Order: sequence, then structure tokens, then C-alpha cells
Amino acid sequence: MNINEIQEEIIEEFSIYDDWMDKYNYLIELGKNLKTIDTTHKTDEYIIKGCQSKVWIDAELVDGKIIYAADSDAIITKGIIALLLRVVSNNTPQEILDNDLFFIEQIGLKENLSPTRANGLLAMIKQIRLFALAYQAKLNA
Amino acid sequence: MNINEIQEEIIEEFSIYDDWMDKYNYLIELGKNLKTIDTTHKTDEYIIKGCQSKVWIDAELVDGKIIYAADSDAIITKGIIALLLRVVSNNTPQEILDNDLFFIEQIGLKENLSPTRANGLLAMIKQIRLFALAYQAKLNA
Amino acid sequence: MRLVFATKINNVSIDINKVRADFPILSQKIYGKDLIYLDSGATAQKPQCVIDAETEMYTHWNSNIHRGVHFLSNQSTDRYEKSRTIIKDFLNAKSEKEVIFTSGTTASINLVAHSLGDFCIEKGDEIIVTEMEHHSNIVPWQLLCQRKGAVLKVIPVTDCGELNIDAFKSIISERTKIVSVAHVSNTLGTINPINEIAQIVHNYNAYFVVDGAQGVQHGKVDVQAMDCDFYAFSGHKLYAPTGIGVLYGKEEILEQMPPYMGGGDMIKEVSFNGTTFAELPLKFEAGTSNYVGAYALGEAINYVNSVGVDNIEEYEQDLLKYATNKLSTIDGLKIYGTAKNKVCTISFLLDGIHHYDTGMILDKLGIAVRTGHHCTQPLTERFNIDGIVRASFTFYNTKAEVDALYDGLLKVKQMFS
Amino acid sequence: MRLVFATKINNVSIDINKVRADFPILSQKIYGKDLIYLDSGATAQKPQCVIDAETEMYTHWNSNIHRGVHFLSNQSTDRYEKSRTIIKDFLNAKSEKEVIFTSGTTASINLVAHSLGDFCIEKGDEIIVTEMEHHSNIVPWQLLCQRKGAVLKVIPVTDCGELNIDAFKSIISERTKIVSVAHVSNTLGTINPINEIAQIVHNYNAYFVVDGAQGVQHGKVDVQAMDCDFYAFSGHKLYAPTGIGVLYGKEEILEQMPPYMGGGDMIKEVSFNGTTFAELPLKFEAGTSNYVGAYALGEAINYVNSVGVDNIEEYEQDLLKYATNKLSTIDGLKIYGTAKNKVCTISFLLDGIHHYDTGMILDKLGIAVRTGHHCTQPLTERFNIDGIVRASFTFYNTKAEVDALYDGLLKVKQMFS
Ligand SMILES: Cc1ncc(COP(=O)(O)O)c(C=O)c1O
Ligand SMILES: Cc1ncc(COP(=O)(O)O)c(C=O)c1O
Repeated sequence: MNINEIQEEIIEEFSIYDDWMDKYNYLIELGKNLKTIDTTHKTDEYIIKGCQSKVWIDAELVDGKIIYAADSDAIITKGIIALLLRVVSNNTPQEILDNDLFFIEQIGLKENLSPTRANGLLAMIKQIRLFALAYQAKLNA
Repeated sequence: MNINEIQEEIIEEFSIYDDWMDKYNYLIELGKNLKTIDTTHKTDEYIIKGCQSKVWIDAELVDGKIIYAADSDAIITKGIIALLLRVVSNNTPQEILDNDLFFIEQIGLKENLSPTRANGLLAMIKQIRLFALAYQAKLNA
Repeated sequence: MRLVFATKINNVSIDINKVRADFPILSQKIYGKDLIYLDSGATAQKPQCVIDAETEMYTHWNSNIHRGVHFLSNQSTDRYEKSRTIIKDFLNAKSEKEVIFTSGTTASINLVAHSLGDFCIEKGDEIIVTEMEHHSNIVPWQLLCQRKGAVLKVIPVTDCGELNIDAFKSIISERTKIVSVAHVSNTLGTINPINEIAQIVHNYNAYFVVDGAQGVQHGKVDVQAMDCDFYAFSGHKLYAPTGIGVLYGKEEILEQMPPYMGGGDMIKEVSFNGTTFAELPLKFEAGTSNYVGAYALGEAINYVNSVGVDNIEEYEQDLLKYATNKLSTIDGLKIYGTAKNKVCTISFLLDGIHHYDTGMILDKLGIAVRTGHHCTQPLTERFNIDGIVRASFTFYNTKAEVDALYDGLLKVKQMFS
Repeated sequence: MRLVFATKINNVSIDINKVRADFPILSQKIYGKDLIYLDSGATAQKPQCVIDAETEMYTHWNSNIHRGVHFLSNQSTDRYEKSRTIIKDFLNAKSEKEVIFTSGTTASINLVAHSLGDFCIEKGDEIIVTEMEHHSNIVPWQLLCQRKGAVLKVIPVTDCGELNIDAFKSIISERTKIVSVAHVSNTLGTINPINEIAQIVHNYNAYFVVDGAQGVQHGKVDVQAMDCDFYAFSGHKLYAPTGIGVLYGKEEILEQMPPYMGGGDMIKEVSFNGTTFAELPLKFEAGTSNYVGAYALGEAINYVNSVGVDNIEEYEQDLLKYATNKLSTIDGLKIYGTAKNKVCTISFLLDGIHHYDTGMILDKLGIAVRTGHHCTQPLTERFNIDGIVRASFTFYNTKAEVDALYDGLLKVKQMFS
């Protein structure tokens, strides 16, 4: 599935929740199950500090595709990270750069992306694109 | 006439003006006719600077009574000064200290005493009392 | 020692329904639920009379103050200066000259740090703050120390969240020039023993600055009884608009201090050969003051007085007791800040649950709490935590809202278990 | 040379009745007479939508910004940051990072004088201002010169009230580090040739600060086209509330400047071992910002845009021409400030009549003008006068109001003759 298909799939999944609580329970579930990032990568080099929750992110290029790894100290943030990684990971840099991330707004989690620096997610999304740009440059070099 | 009788007299005089314009015309008249202060006294020593108009004031003790002299560069301010001097001048320090000045408010010129520093009148009234205090102290010494 | 906020548990005499009706936002719905606003420590909500004061000013009397001779300008100026008198009385300052309008606590403290700093700080001098200070009462002093080569010292906080006064006595010295302490801690709620500290500070001839951002709204403030040299607070935490604050300072000290900002209204005469400065308080009010905010701050204080400062204190202390007892029954909930003398602010963590997660779920239940470091990073570090959940109550909050918070926290525990 | 405010005399496309209805105070009565408000240079009146913006914020969305995770906090933050974007677009700044909220022009200029001053001024360096500056653009530089041992130089003003650019060219030198000039003179109305000055300043690698307090409300401001390094203005003169203002600064310069005020929100991390500062623009926004005022400023700009900046300029230029012609016919009336390029501000004196007397009588006729030195003492001194009467018009004023002023002045003459 390509990036947009996965986004549609997630939107589909969330459409069955008409209650915010089910939605957040699902996020919490996702957050708990997200493989935590290698502690050697949980250093200041990889950190994005929100005022509230911290986010760590790393990426590597495997066979021309980027594999992202990320983590957070807050479970809800981690749940959203799990969704994000499902969408962007394992795609080529070009694919990542070519596609917008629209699912977060569509599943009603937009407030998690407010520019308040609270949870670091918005900065993480920027970082995802930066990794893609960097690897793209490397591939073209 | 004592201070309060003069104040009542002024209030009486002004009561015939039901129009602000007549009132201000009268003030302007008074202002124009006020004997200007001796220019040797129109120095920075005697000045009270409002933001807008300047006021000069001086006082001397003659036979136990204070004779005030004052001036301003604005005619309306001068008109009010004329009224003030008519009320306070030629009284003993004690009489000046014992009496409130109520006529300005009662003749509807209160806005001229706003604490905006605009015309220096409020500071001048303070200065009138300060002179009285100083001469009183001298008399008691 | 007389407590600054004496707690009397009598019959509470606040008509809570009337009070709540005075604050229109309290009937706002959040996600379809009743708003439960427990974030007044960050900013307080405004009674209708304060909102109306601004509207009235702009609709009828607005005009720039002080320099105008026309009717509206006099109207504006009168309202601005009357508000100064209201504040003077509220703080029990000696004169209007001691009441300087600023844009808020942060601006007030920066004013002191710059102007008093320029006046009295030399290389090697010491300035003392506490471990529980808000960043606004740390960073200005750090910057001053950098500028002057002075040294910043820190009064430590005990486990229950009180100042370690013995440690303070051992830190203060002849080199100490300024001591700056929060009246009330925004994170822990602790009411600090201002009078006691003032005495120690003045024994060393140092200046005593009080950050009153969290103090002024919870009980009677009497700057003369406290004997502080400066007292800073923000209007927006005292039911007034944003963008207005106050710096109280003792006249004889303010007189000696050099001006901070330059501009209109703070001058006597300007010339390129030399400028002279206005008398107090205008010397420290450069430029067009937020005169509409200042007027509304006066109205806010009138409102607080009409409810009654003592009534507010009593009501809040009762609420504090109730909330502390109730929340303490939650398994795994730890309260940070258990000082004997505190305002109705309760900060806590649920065992194993991130403060942000707690806040997010409470939000969905319509409950507004604040999470994070609350601009007191040295303090959260001292307690070895990253952040904390803070419920800050005031006299428009109710026991029913405490119950809702309690229920919400049980829900949070269930969701994250 | 391209004029910063190009004057096009086409068909005026402002619906003046609609505009006047938008400003509730304009139907206020003064001493039973219709208010004729000719003091917008001191502060502008507010359209209903701006008053409503504040009320709406306090009634529905009020909560402290940035650090909160709850619904109201997000609502407040969104409105605050959206306003920043509106201002960015209004000034044609490159990015939101270049738009710093302050409490007003005076605060903005003091910020630059302190922070840029600390960054680039050394003993013996020179700073240049002009003879027509407002005290707010003089005193901060005088204080900076005192702190650093720098020298203040002054560009003279010609008899018609324009800057003497040749003199400027002879004053500026390699020692010049900062030049600070009013976009528009508050007393004379002169629109200064900002682009031309910018070029000269930048040839000497100096920084160029523009005091836009009187510029931003009368025509299109494009900071990139102007090529100024800083642009300061106040909300209250742009139809917004008091207590909010803006400092625009070029990102690459702001990046290098040290922080000015310390406090909450302007930090990245605080510890007693060392504090790091936030990214732009927050680095310069210490403490709780006047977020309600900021939101209302955005609404004010939306309102100005809805009337149309070009329409406003056109309308005001037409009014200026009419008023200048009409007042010039009064015997003994002398206008100060007859620059070719000016906004609709007319300062004058009646022969032999004190400015204060003139103002007092006009006031009684319901006409609000400003009198005095207008916080430009060096300028009034340059014209050998003590003070002046200023009628400052804006797009809600009418030719009928000019006529009323004219009649009023005849009355003044009659009364004092
Ligand atoms: C040219 C000019 N500069 C600066 C200022 C100061 O603005 P504010 O008083 O809003 O800080 C004014 C306003 O009076 C002004 O006209
Ligand atoms: C204890 C304390 N000091 C200072 C401040 C700063 O106040 P403001 O942000 O209104 O300037 C606050 C507010 O957050 C506070 O709680």
C-alpha cells in the first residue's frame, strides 16, 4: 500500500469510533505496543523536546526506503507516532516528500498538532521530512 | 470679605452665565486684565511647568498678610489665576491654610484642575499653600 | 509570627451561584461538556464587569491620557489615575507614587532587575532567589548577573515544598544586595513567610523583591506589613485583562533608581543636550500606557473587594482542604507541595502515568488543568520529575468540580492501566 | 524615487457613513455636542469588531497560551498565532519569526535599543536620529549612549518640515552603527523617504530602525520594499486596543541579538547552571503576552484591509488637501509642516493665541485636538515654539468635520481678539 492508501485505511479504521474515548483508548493501545526505540538512540541527539512530552526520532535507509524509529515518554503521543510510522516508514524518500499527511486532521486528532510546542509532534513531522530530504540528496549524489 | 465670602461672591457672579461661552469669555477678560508678573520674577525659579501652559507664582508677606502674584502664558489659565488671587491674596497664612478652595469646582471649571499636568494650575494651588505654610512657620519662629 | 494569609475557617460567606454567574466563560461548553476550569493559576477568568469596563471605555471614553486637554482625554486620564488609587489602597501602599503600571509581572521584575540592578549591583555582589521561582523571577536575575559579574544564589526547597529558612540564613551575607522571592509558589501553592524573610533581608541592608503573581489573588496583601521593597503582579491573574500589571516599590527607593525604558510621558524635558525625567510614578511609565487595561484592573479589584478578600481566602482554604482530602484517597496519586501554609493549588502525578497523558484525557472530559514544568524547571528538577499536573482553584470553583476532577482521574487511571 | 505612500487622486471609494457607523464612539456627545475627534494621532478609535473581539475572547476562549494542552489554551494560542500571521502579511515580512509582540512602539524601540545596543554598540560608536523624532525614539537612544559611551547625532529638519538628507549624508560615517527614523512625523505629518534613507544607511553597514507609530495606519507598509531592519508600531494607533504593539525585525539580525527581558515563554531550558533561550519570535516575548490584545490587533488589521489600505490612503489624501486649503484661508493661521509628502495631520498656531487656549475653546465646541509639544520637544524648539495645535485626521473623519474645525477656529479668534 502506498502512503495515501495507508492514510485512507487509518481514516477508515477510526471512522468506527464515534466516541473520543474509544479513539483515545485505541491510541493508548497503539502507544503501549509501539516498539520502544533503542536506548542508545534515546539521547539528546535524537530528542525533540516539547514543553510537555519528549519525542525521539531516528531513521535509516534500507534498500532505498526509509525506516523510521520513534518514541515518546507520553503514551498518547506514542500512539500517534505509531500511526505516523505506519504511514511513512518503508517508503522511498521521494514518496515521503511527495505526499501530504492528512490523516491526523481527518481522524480528529488535529489538536495534537497545535503549534504550542506541547508534545513535539509537529516538530517530529518536520523531522520526518528532513530525513527524507537528506536521504534523497544522498541518493541523488 | 474673608476667603469663603469671596468664593461665594464668585460663585454668585458665575451663576448668571448659563452658557459655557459666556463663562469663558469672562475668564478671558479676567486673564487679559490680570497684571502681569514682574519679568524679573518670570524666571525658572518661579515657574511651574505644565505640559501645555506655564505658570509663574511668587508671594510676599506684607503686614502679616500674603500678597500673591502669578502669571501664565495662556489666557484662560490666567483668568483662573485672577480668580484664585482674588480669593487667597491679602489673607494671613493661617486663613489661607484653614480654608478649602471650593469655588473652582462649583463654577464648573473643574476640568481645568485635572491632574494631567496640562496647565500647571493644580501645582500652583499646591504652591499657594506651600507659601502659606512657609510664612506661617516664619511668623511663628 | 503573623501569617500573611491567616486562615479562618468560619462560615463561608460567598454566594457561589452568584459568583459563577458573574463569569460568563464558566458556562462555556467544551466538547459538549461543562467547562471545569482548574487553570486559574495560568490566567484567571474575567467577570462581566471587567469585560464591560473595556467595552465601555472604547465605546465612550477612549482617548490617550495625560497630555490631552480635551474632554475625552480627561475622562480617560481620570479613570486611569483612579485605578492607581484603587490599587494603592488594595496593596496598602503609602502613595500613588509607589504604584507603577507595567505590562505584567515579568515586565515588573525586569524593570527592577534593570533599574535597581544598575543602581546597586557591582561585580561580585550577590543576588538570592529560591529554588521554587517561576522563570520570570530567575532569568532576569541571571541576565543581570551576567551583565554585572554578580553571583546568583539559591534558597533550597524542602521535601514538603517550603523554603529552607535556615539555609537562607547561611547563604545571605554582606555581599547580598537583592533577594527576590515568590509570595506564593505557582507550582506548589506554598505561601512563603514574607515577613520573616523581609526581616532577614533588611538586617543585611539588602533590597527585598516579592513576586506576587500568585499571591495577590488569594488573600489580603499589605505591602507595608510585609515590609517588602517591591511587589510585582499581573492583572490577568487577578481577573483583569491581559497586558497590564503593576510594580509596587517604596517611594524612597524608586526615587533613587534610574529610568528603565525611555519614551513619552516619563520625561520632564527632552533636549539633545540632556533630558530630565518625570516625577514618580510616570518616570517608569514610558510610552502610552495600557490605560484601558489599567482601568479594567481597577474594576477587577473593585469586584474582588465586593466579594471580599477575606471571604475569598476562607472559601478557597475550605476548598483546598476538601480537594486535598478527596484527591489523597486516589491510589497512586502523589501530591507535590504539602506546605502547612498554601493556597488552593494542587499539583500531583499519577503513578506511572505521564502528566501530559493525564492532562489530555482530563481535557476531553472538559477539565482544564495545566501540565508540564509550569515555568519552574529548577523546581521540577529538584523533585526529580519532568513535569506535573496542576489543578489551580479559585473562588469561582466548587466542590462539585473537585468531585469531577476526582472522577476524571479515576477514568485516567482506568484508561492507562 | 518611489514614494512610500504613493498618492493617487482617483474616485474615493470609502463608504464614509458605513465606516463611521463601525466606530461606536463617533456618535458620542461631548457637552451635548457631536464629538469631532481629530486626535487619532494620539490614539485611534476602535471599530465595533475590535471591541467585540476582546469580549468574545474573554467570554469564550480565554486561557493562557502556548504551554497549555487543554481546549481553551489551544483556542487562545491559535488566535494569537493567527494574528501574528495577519501582521506578517500586513507588513510583508518574510516569516512569522520576524513579528514580535510587544506592549507598544515605545517598548519595541526600547527592546531594540537594549538588545541591538548590547550586540553592536561600543564606546565612541555613533547613533543617528532626527530632529523630528518623538521622545520614544530619542530617549532610549540617549540612555543607550550613556550606558555605552556612544554619541548621538541628529539629522536636522528643514523649514517645511522635511529631513535634510544632504546633512544626513554628511553626518553618517563609518562610526555610525544605528540610524533610527520616524516613518511619519507625529507632529508635522511628514512622510520620510524611508527607501532612500535605507540605502544610505546600508551603504555604511549600519542598522536601520523605523519608528512606524504614525506610518502603519496611513498607507501600505512593505518592510521588504523599505528595506528597514526594524519597524516598530503600536496597536492603539491602528484601531486596536491599548497595551499591544509590534516589533518587526529581520530574522538574521534578531537571531544574533541577545534576549532583552527574561521570563516565561522566552526560554528553552532554565537551570541555575545555565539557561538557553527559545527560538524566534518567542525569544523576545517574555512572560504572558497580551494575547487578547494581539488577537484584537489581528482583527483591527482585518478591518483595515476590508476598508482597503489604498482606499484609506486616497481618502485621507483628499481630506488633507481639502483641510489644508480651507484652514489656510484663516487669517493669522500658520501651518507647521508643509512637506510635499505628508499624511493628514495638520499642526498650526493662530497668531497671538496660545495653543492651550485654542485647544480649550475647541474642546468646548466638541472638537478634540491635541495641543502642546506632542512629545517632540526638540522639534518644537527647532521651530521656536512652545507648543502647537494638532488636528490629526483619519479615514473616519469627514470634510464636514474640517468645516467644523474651521468654524471653531474663527470662534477662537473672535473670543481672544
Ligand atoms: C512617532 C511616534 N513614535 C512613537 C510613539 C510612541 O508610541 P506609544 O506611546 O504607543 O508607545 C508615538 C505615539 O505617540 C509616535 O507618534
Ligand atoms: C509565580 C509567578 N511569577 C511570575 C509569573 C509571570 O507572570 P506573567 O506571565 O503574567 O508576566 C507567573 C505567571 O505565570 C507566576 O506564576
